[in-house]
Amino acid sequence: MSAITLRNVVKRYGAVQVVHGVDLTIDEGEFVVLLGPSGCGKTTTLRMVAGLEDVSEGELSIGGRVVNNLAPKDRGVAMVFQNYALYPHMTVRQNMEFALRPMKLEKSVVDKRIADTAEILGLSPLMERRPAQLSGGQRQRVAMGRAMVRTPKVFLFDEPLSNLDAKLRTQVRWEIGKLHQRLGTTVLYVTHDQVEAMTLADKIVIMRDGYVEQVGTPEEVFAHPKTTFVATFIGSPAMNMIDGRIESGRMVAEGISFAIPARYHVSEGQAVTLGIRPSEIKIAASDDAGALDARVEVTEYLGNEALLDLRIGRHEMVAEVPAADRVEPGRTIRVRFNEAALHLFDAQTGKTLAL
Amino acid sequence: MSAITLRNVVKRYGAVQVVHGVDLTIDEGEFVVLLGPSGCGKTTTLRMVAGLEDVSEGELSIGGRVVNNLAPKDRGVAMVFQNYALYPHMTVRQNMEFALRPMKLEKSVVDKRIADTAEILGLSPLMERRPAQLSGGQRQRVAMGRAMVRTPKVFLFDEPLSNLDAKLRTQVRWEIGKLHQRLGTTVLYVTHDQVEAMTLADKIVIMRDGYVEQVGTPEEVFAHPKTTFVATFIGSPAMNMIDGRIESGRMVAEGISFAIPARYHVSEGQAVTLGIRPSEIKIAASDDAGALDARVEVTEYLGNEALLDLRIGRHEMVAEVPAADRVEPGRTIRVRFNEAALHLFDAQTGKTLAL
Amino acid sequence: ANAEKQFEGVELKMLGIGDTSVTRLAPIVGEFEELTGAKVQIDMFPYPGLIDKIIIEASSDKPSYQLLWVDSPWVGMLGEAGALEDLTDLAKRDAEEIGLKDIVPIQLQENTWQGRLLAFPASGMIWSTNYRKDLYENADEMANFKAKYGYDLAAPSTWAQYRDQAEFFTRKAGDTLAGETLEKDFYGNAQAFSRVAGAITHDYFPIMRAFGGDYWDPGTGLCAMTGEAHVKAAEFMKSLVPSNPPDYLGLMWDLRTGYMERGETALSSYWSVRTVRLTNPAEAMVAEKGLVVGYAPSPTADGAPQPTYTGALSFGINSKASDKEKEAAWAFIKWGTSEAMMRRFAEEGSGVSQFRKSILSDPDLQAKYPYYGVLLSAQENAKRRIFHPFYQDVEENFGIELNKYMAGETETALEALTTACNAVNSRLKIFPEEMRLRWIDDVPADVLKD
Amino acid sequence: MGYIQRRNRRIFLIFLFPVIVALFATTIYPMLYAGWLSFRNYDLAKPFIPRVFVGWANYAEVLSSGPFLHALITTFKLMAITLSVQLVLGVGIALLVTQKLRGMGLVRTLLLIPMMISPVIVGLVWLFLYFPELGYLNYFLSLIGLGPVSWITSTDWALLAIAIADIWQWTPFVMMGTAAALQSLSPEPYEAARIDGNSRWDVFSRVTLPQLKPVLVSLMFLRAIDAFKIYDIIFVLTKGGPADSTEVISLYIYRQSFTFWRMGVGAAASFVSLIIISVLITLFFKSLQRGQASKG
Amino acid sequence: MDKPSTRQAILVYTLLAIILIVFMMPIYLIVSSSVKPSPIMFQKPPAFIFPVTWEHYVDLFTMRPFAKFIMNSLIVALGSTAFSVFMGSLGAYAISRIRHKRINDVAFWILSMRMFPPIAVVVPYYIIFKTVGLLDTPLALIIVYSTANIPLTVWLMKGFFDEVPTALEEAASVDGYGLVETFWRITLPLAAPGLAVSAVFCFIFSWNEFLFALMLTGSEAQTATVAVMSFWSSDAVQWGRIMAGSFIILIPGVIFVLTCQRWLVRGLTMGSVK
Ligand SMILES: Nc1ncnc2c1ncn2[C@@H]1O[C@H](COP(=O)(O)OP(=O)(O)OP(=O)(O)O)[C@@H](O)[C@H]1O
Ligand SMILES: Nc1ncnc2c1ncn2[C@@H]1O[C@H](COP(=O)(O)OP(=O)(O)OP(=O)(O)O)[C@@H](O)[C@H]1O
Ligand SMILES: [Mg+2]
Ligand SMILES: [Mg+2]
Repeated sequence: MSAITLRNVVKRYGAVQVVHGVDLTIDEGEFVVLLGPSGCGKTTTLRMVAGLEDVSEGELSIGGRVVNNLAPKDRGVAMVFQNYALYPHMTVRQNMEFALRPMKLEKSVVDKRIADTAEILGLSPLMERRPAQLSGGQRQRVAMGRAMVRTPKVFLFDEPLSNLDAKLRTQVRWEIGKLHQRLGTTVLYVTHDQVEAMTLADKIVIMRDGYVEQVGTPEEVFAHPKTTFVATFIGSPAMNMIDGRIESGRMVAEGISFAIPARYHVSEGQAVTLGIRPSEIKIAASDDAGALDARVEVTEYLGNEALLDLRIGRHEMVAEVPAADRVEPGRTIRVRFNEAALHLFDAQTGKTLAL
Repeated sequence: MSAITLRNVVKRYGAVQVVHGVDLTIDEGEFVVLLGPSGCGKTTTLRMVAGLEDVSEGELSIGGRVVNNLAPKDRGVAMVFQNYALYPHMTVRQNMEFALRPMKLEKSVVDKRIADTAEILGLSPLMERRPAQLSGGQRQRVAMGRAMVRTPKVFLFDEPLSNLDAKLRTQVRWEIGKLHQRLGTTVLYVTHDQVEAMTLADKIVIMRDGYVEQVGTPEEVFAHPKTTFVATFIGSPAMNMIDGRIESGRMVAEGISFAIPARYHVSEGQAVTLGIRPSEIKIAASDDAGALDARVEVTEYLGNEALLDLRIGRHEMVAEVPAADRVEPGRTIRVRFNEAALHLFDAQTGKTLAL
Repeated sequence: ANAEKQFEGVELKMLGIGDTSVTRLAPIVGEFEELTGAKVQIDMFPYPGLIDKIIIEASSDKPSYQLLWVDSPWVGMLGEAGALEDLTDLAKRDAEEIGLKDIVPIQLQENTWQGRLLAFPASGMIWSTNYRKDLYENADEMANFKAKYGYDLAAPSTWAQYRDQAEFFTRKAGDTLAGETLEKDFYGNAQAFSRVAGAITHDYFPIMRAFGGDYWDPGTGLCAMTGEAHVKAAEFMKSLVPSNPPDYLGLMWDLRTGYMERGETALSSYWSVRTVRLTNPAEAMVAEKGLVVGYAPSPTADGAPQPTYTGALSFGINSKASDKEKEAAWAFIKWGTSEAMMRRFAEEGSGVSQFRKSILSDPDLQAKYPYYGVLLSAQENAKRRIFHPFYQDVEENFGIELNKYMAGETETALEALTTACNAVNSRLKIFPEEMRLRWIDDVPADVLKD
Repeated sequence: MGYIQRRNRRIFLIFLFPVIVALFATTIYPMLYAGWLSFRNYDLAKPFIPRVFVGWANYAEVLSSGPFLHALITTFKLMAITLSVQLVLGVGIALLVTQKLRGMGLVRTLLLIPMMISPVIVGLVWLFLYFPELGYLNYFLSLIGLGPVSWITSTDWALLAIAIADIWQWTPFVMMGTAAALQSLSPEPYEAARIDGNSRWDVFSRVTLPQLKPVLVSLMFLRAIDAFKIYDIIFVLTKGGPADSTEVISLYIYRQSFTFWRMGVGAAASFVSLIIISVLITLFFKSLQRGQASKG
Repeated sequence: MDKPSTRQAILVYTLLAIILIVFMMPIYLIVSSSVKPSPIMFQKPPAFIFPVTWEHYVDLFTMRPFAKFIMNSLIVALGSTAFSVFMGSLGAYAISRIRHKRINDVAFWILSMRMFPPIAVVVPYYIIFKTVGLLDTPLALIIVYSTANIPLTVWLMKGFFDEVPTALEEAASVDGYGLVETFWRITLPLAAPGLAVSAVFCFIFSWNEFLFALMLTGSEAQTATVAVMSFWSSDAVQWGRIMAGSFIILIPGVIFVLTCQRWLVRGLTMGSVK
């Protein structure tokens, strides 16, 4: 019984409202990632769930029980903080023990739980060290260990990887994923890193300015973004966006025009925004009639791939091509958009035009 | 006249030698990146060039002049520090002014230089703010601005982007690149982030434990790593490595065997290490005879691509495939290594076997 | 023996000072307990701040201290406040035992308020002059002096002579003194001009009295120290400045006596409590150096014998103590100030400043303490010091104003004296004249009447 | 009420309330008593004087009295000297002892000792040094051909002599705080300045000093509070003299209360001085902070 | 701030040597005078080699129950330190954590307790302690000193508590700890350097105080400082004994400096940067 439900949850600081009526259901055992740019209210939402902030309005329940006024310690949640919040004056073992003390378990049980958790996280050789003597990744694991020993019903993570360097981040990300698979606990995970969100989440909640923008599986939010915000926020390099207009059933932007895939509903003359991911812009043969002329402004070599900054007519776009196919800056090439992968949004509302 | 030459440069702290006889030539106007894992001596090398550390042995010259004993201020270099080293109590303008004071320029000249630099870096609206009121990226630009106003012959950067989040990092990286193109100043740039190195460098210097491991263009170090260290260090996810042996002109590792590309020189019975990048492991048709059986252990969806953790015989490998081709964990597929992209190293020395 | 321990179980505490009047007694209170069964505890505090403690103690209803150490000028203040037990009857009752007749009478008068004996002397002081006898007897110096001033060099009997001699003996380093070349400056006299604890007034008042002045206007009971005599006395004192050490403004008692004790001044008048040190090589270099000190009564205006200036460091009983405690306290005072005890102190070594005729006139002791003679004879004709309830106001105001005058911050002596007098009078004026007059009336001590 | 709000209330009740109660309980009686006294003609030594209510008379007397104003001015003079010298000297020494040289830890430790000494003993020790004729200070000065100076016995020098003793005792405090602050400054800006070639003075006055400012302000805040109350050293050294050259507020209050026994006047003077010091200190430091904020 | 060159080093050492001599001279004076025979106490030039005498120390302990007075000083100083640091920490924590517009007023009120001239409250304290029978007991001094020490502790500790990340407390509260336990087990241990600094300052102040100790004690609770000063009598200042006593009084302070220097230094900035 560890489903989490937010019903029209609002958070105000004084007169400022920072979370606007969030509705969200997290099923038992689900791994949900709250994703969004800085300041959008992710942490605030998470902290309300943890009980570290009061809910200004609405209802928050965990396992079917309304917990609005419950103290954090009575909610049965465990939290991993952004900068770990390890107790610097305690060893790894003491950090874990400390988290277990309130449960008043027998010493043997405590020891066993700690040993097991340490084993899982590969912390066994580090038990007598203090946080200051650990590397970033090790600290991260201790923070998780401290949350895990309590075998909580709900795990909350607040940007647990943001302090790690790229390599470590990948590694710890894997560990978190594996852990979730193994324990099956409900997880609410805050990040603004989309790679984390994509690889870990069962369900991604994309927030923006205190509102929920889209909820869906990683595939859904990547392949079917509901808004231009989601479309540009997910995916790196960001999706190219072009403003245009529907003319005679085609989407037309200065110098370019496309057929409209069937899954979009448009009306004639409508102002629309067209989106295309850099990887869906392909280099075409020089005699390809349907292709466009593109001048390469900058080439960035990334090893496997290369990024080309293109100027197509009056539009600036980025294309991602295999490194082998890269061209020198200054040259003009022909490119073709993968029309099946086009996205169309209403230019006013930014909402998708997909049916 | 701003070429930099290091001839057998050694740095010792007391009895500990941390830089072991580095030889390096940086041509005028070149953008050279020092790349390597933490603690390998990048910062130390840079600081010796700046004059912030004494050179223990060897010769360091800038613009043809030996500068071993020259004070930092007389070397005509400007440095951008890892955490910016902005004066926290001064405004952006004051920070720049302060860097110019020793030149004793006329007020009008100072003002013009600052205004020009601010313009280039887009700092003009921020001139009266203090560092604490700036975002990370803005601070970064101020740090660069402070270095730029002095129009130095040589720019030194020490991990200038490591404090930025991913998005900002991309953006500032571009700015640095553009700036170099525009000013044509000699740049020595320290990082441990390979994307930065690949995209910015004319020449990458890969360091390890105080030794230079390889010097070359980004393409060279990526495509032709001279050692297993360079091979695994460059490229993400890292190159897969398999230990094997040369038997009857083929490379054999438990359960797998490959023909040896002509560019390698091997001797029969030699212990070798084989390297293959994840992107060079392709999913093969199920009836492909030359392919290998691989069990998918974990799948990570990244949007455009997906990473597959494979078990091939007794070997664990990672493959990078288009997201559309990804498979569920648990299934067994057939894969084929792109034999043209194999790398072969001597198992003992870790050196490439390429001719 | 049991019968004797009449104060078994009584505990006495004395609010005392770390002074010879007390320190010699403190270690042997066990002997008193032996005798009487009363436990005595003497708390010693620094002189600065002691009176504060006594007043605060006196102002509370339940006493912490049964015995109070009293500097005699406080008697008026403490007496008018009713803080001290009247010892008259007790002293009369035990006159025989304590040898009341043996005590220099002025020392008893010194401790009275409105005729009542409020404290019993433990150390008797007199203001007297000490001089470098060896210089005064040096032939060269005698001749030079005679040549310059026209009379023989001898201990000064008038203040005019005192100034002559002070001036005469003031020499710079390099000058000759008694045939020897001086390594450092030598001063004619050392007087305390410091305002701290009214030190300057202790030097000023004897001069002022000698010049014929008095503290109070006998008609109104107000401060009268603005008269011609007072001004002259102040001006005279200022005229001593050139022959005083350069630090005269800060010279406190001990600093000033130090000059005499080291033999660095020719003349110095001060309280006899420190005179004793001049006879003890351990305390005074002058004795160690073998220089001879002469002792003389304080000078007067005209050379004729004049009432001199006294003081006493005494023990009093807290009026709020219980009767039993008072009895025990009285027994302790008797014990601690008895002839036997005082003689013991005198024989032990430097001793306290004596107040018993039998001791001061003892030839053996006189040999040991050459100043005993002066101490005894001077007190015969002595007059007590100021004893007014507003004594502290007088001392403090005059201390500051005279100090300012000596420092040159106030132009004239009259101005300084007037300011000080006004400050005192501003507080006195609110009282009825009859009361003020009573305060200045030195009623003869009851105990001295037969 | 939400949990966090409840928690805030509990922090107040459990943590702050007991402190307020304890402080209140231990100070309320003395404060009220002093307040009551300040409106009364109360002579502790002379119970026969009627202890009547006199309204604001004591305050009026204090505020119009020359000696009080004189004491106030003297106090501020002393504060100005001691605080400024302690600041300059403290920062200067801190700069020296934070150099990366051997033995600096020991030097720092030694230099802290004066701070640990009882102020009355500091007074005594300096008395020992200042003594007219006897004191060693003049002797040492004479060795280098100076003096003698009538340290505590001339109206020209006495206040300075007090100041020197106070400076001796409290410079280490400023030094300690500044040294700590210096060590916590990040080294990079200094390296940047080295590369840029800024002069030492430039770096000190424009980089170091501004960054030290918050710490210095805070140190001076504590010093100012205590300097305004300075008593022990003067009590021992000069008792306010010679003349009235070192008579500070505390001594004025002391004299009124314990020499003239005018407790009412003393109490009134205490409240006047409390108000003056708290107003001045808040104004001064608020303005400093505002200066900082407006720039920020 | 780089390593100074040799020339700079020489300059620094020279300056420091001068400063050390100036600052240490009075200390040397205390030490040397405490073992100097009285007659040569003021001898000039000062004797650096002289027959060392212990008589002042002997006098100190025989003419006064000095050992007992030291004990009193210790009891009073430790008592007040413990109480002040305890109370002050509580208050500082609340002031650091409570977000309320009046909290600064409370803080200022607490600090103003330290600004009141002590002389003005001597008599009221005397009266109240006399009434409740606390006069001449260590408890009286403990209470009085605490009124000055608590504000100082609040001032110092607030800075330390501000530095303890609230995330740690939140972590504990999510782990199941209440307010007090979190404070006791997490916040307080982490502010330990602050406790050390506050304790040192409280101890030193209480140990050294003179005015209240003089007024509020008699033979029972008299402290060492007053006892030393009592060698300043009406007719003489007993320098040897005073210096011997001063030296003894100096010892705890010096021990504190030696042991806590690092914490002191760290503590002071952390506390005061805010
Ligand atoms: N105590 C507060 N008072 C007022 N506004 C606050 C407070 N705490 C947060 N906010 C505001 O609420 C908004 C949401 O903050 P929150 O910390 O939830 O953002 P976030 O999504 O976690 O951002 P980040 O990725 O930067 O951590 C922000 O605009 C922030 O400024
Ligand atoms: N002052 C010093 N004394 C002794 N060893 C030092 C000192 N400074 C650096 N080192 C050592 O020298 C080696 C190289 O340090 P350096 O700072 O150059 O590494 P780096 O390559 O810049 O690493 P990073 O990526 O972590 O910044 C490290 O092992 C470090 O521990
Ligand atoms: Mg957040
Ligand atoms: Mg580095």
